[in-house]
Amino acid sequence: MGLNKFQIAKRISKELKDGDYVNLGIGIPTLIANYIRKDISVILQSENGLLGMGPFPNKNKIDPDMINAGKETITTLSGSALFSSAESFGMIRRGRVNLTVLGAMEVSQAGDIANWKIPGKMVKGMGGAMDLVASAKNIIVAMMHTNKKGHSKLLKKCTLPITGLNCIKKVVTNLAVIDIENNMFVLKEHAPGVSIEEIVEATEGELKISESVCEMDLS
Amino acid sequence: MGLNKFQIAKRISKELKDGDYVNLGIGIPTLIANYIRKDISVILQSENGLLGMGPFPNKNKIDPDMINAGKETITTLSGSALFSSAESFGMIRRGRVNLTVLGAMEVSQAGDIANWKIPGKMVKGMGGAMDLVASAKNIIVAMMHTNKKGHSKLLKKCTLPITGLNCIKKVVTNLAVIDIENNMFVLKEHAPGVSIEEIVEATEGELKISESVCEMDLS
Amino acid sequence: MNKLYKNGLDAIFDIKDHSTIMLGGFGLCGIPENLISALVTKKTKGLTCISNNAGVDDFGIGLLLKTRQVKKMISSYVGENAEFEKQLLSGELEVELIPQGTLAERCRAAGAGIPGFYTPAGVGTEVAEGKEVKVFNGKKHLLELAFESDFAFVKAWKGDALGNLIYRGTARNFNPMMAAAGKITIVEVEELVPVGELDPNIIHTPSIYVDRIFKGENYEKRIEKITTQ
Amino acid sequence: MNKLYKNGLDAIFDIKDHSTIMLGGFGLCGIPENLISALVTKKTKGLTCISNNAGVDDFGIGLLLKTRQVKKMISSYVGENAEFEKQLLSGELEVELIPQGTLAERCRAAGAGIPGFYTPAGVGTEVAEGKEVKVFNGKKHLLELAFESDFAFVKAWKGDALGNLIYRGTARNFNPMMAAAGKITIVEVEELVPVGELDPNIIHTPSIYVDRIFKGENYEKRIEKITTQ
Repeated sequence: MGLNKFQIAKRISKELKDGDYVNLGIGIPTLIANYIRKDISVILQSENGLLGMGPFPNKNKIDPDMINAGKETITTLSGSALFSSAESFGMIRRGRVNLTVLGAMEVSQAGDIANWKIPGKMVKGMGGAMDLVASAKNIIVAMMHTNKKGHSKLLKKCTLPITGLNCIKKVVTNLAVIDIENNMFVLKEHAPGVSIEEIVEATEGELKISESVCEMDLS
Repeated sequence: MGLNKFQIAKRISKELKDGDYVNLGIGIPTLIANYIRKDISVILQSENGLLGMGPFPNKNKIDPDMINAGKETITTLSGSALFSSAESFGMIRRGRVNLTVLGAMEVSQAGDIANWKIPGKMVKGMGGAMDLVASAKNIIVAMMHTNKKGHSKLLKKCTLPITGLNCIKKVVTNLAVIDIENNMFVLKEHAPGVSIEEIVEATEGELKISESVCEMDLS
Repeated sequence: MNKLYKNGLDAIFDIKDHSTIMLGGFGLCGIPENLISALVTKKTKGLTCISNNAGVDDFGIGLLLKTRQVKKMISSYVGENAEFEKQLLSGELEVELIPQGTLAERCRAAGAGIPGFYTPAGVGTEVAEGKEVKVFNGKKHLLELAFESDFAFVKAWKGDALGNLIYRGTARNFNPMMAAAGKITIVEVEELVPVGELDPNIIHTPSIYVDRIFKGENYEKRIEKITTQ
Repeated sequence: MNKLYKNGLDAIFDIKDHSTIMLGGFGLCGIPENLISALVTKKTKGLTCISNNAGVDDFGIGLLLKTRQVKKMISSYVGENAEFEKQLLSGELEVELIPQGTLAERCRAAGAGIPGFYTPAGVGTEVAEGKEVKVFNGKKHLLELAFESDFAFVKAWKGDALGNLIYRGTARNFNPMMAAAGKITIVEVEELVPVGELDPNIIHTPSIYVDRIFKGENYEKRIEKITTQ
């Protein structure tokens, strides 16, 4: 129902502004790179130590010393810079990364996010997620509105161990674009073919319908 | 009486060991570079951001981008490295600089040092001295035994505002080599032609005479 | 003074069981392959390893897990390793998970003589448990401490006999901070160049931090996820 | 997005009286000559300057002292400046003296989003007055805070229009940390090179920290103490 992951990525790509330095998490966020408008310049940060990340390499250009934070081989663009992990998280904590897009397991109406641990399952670790959510000024969560069991991932309170408190401002799901304001979800846009009632139904947390609610522009 | 500043520098040069990274302060300490034994390799650190400092340049090799911590033009040796002030004081605090030689206005028998401020006079600042004395594992003070008024600079307690506490292990003056052990000055060597009585006389702090006290080797 | 060693085994001659070792690398990128092999050969046991990741089953730190030489991993992300998971679930292996930026900064702090610092990462999460919280500019921060380690194992691209180092690409990652942080820092390089060949202005790790250096052999530089267009 | 400005005056168009500015440089080495001149021309007043030194009477920050544009200096060493001394003694100028390593680290902390850290420098001295003391490994340390500043004025050797920078020699000094720390970071370079010309592996300051950049003119690069063999 609603958008597929590529369409979610496409919708989020519209949030990028000329000159933005952007960190894209693993999964749906990574796909956003494919939809960046050609008329703006956006520089991608990879937290393992690179600014100016380019596309995946051609087969004959694979370099084991050049990977992204998802451990995939990548290339660099003209004007890129390489640096240490300390410098990388320095610029993240400093707030110099303008936009961070992350996946999540749960988001609460207070802007809390849980995306690193499921009790009872093998815990792989938080990687850089806790640093990113603690410091980024502008964080968008990209995720499906409900989990595999059909339960809402937009909650009054997170039930899973949290990654960060009061840090999420916007959530883009397969159903909707939702802002978080004053401890409440605010429905800003609905996916084409998805009714507001369906979104209300799929949202466990308090959802206010914005007066200006409209259909997502996926052009 | 006793040694001149060049001889003090020469005596201290004998404390340098092969492979040492050494920071030499302004004044007498700087002169030590001229007396380093040819059969050992010593790397000089300049806290404004250089390891592997060489001699002053020839007139035609002056480079305004290449100065030492005393703001004098200098050269670099083969194998040198340049870095920021943060990195420079990082390696100092980390204790990676093996030996630091500083001038002082006063040293106490507890190993306290005062070398940055005289009340009532224009205060120029501590520069890097407080960082150096707080972190260096091995600090030698190079100074005259008495001040211009003839008062001892080796005191029970410092009278001037201090630069650091319990940090000095050895003092080399125009009269003597004195170690600081268990809150006491210990006379290890006397300058040629200087009697132990003269040193006792010129030392206000408690001075123990080492059983192995001998004449300085200035060869 | 000689910092030059023949190979990994030569360079870790004095390592003891139950040592704490920092190992550079992100995933399998920029890991000290030769030093890890040397540890396997030497059979050093009970190790505490500080490294962003724990390798894969048959490469990187995974090799040390297989031989049960690791007692504890301190990492930010430890997926992609079945052996790891098995030992963790059986209680053989201890794991301490740390946010990646905090991990990097705790290494950097150790190398810069800063015993503790404040960071916002982890506030309000499990990571904050037992840690001092202080408010700066109205925002909560956690006190985090510099790591203590007996050895740092570092992989660089080029280095000279004095220990000046240059890293390459994203293989830099944790290596420079660990090089500065190690009580004894041991470096393997792909290329050992004559002293004076590296431009002093572009050296990433100045020689002062390096205790031992050797030219590594047979670099596999395995890629975890080959991804092409 | 354009970061490129015509000159110093153009780049400081929005600076206001009573701003706090970080200025790179050690002595007269690596100072932002063009930006200092621009401030003199603009007559911006009541400035708080964070810089390791205060220049000499007729160069560097000394130029701003002469025109009485500086309210407060935060430095580690302020000798070699008669005008400075005069204003200090008359009470016109405030001075805060900070150990050089602490000054460097407070800039670095600001640029790395670390609001506070502990250092042993200054324990038991006047510098410790009013500061929190904490013991780590049996040794006392002071809590020091990241600097807040409105602008950072940085001088680099080469830079591109995105803001990637390389410094030269000991002119690097405080510039990289200040570049990262500035709320608005303005950079003057000796050489503006095309984007892509700088090797990504040897960039000292990545573009992300830089808000404005311009090619400086008429560098004097005065030497404070010409010393030859």
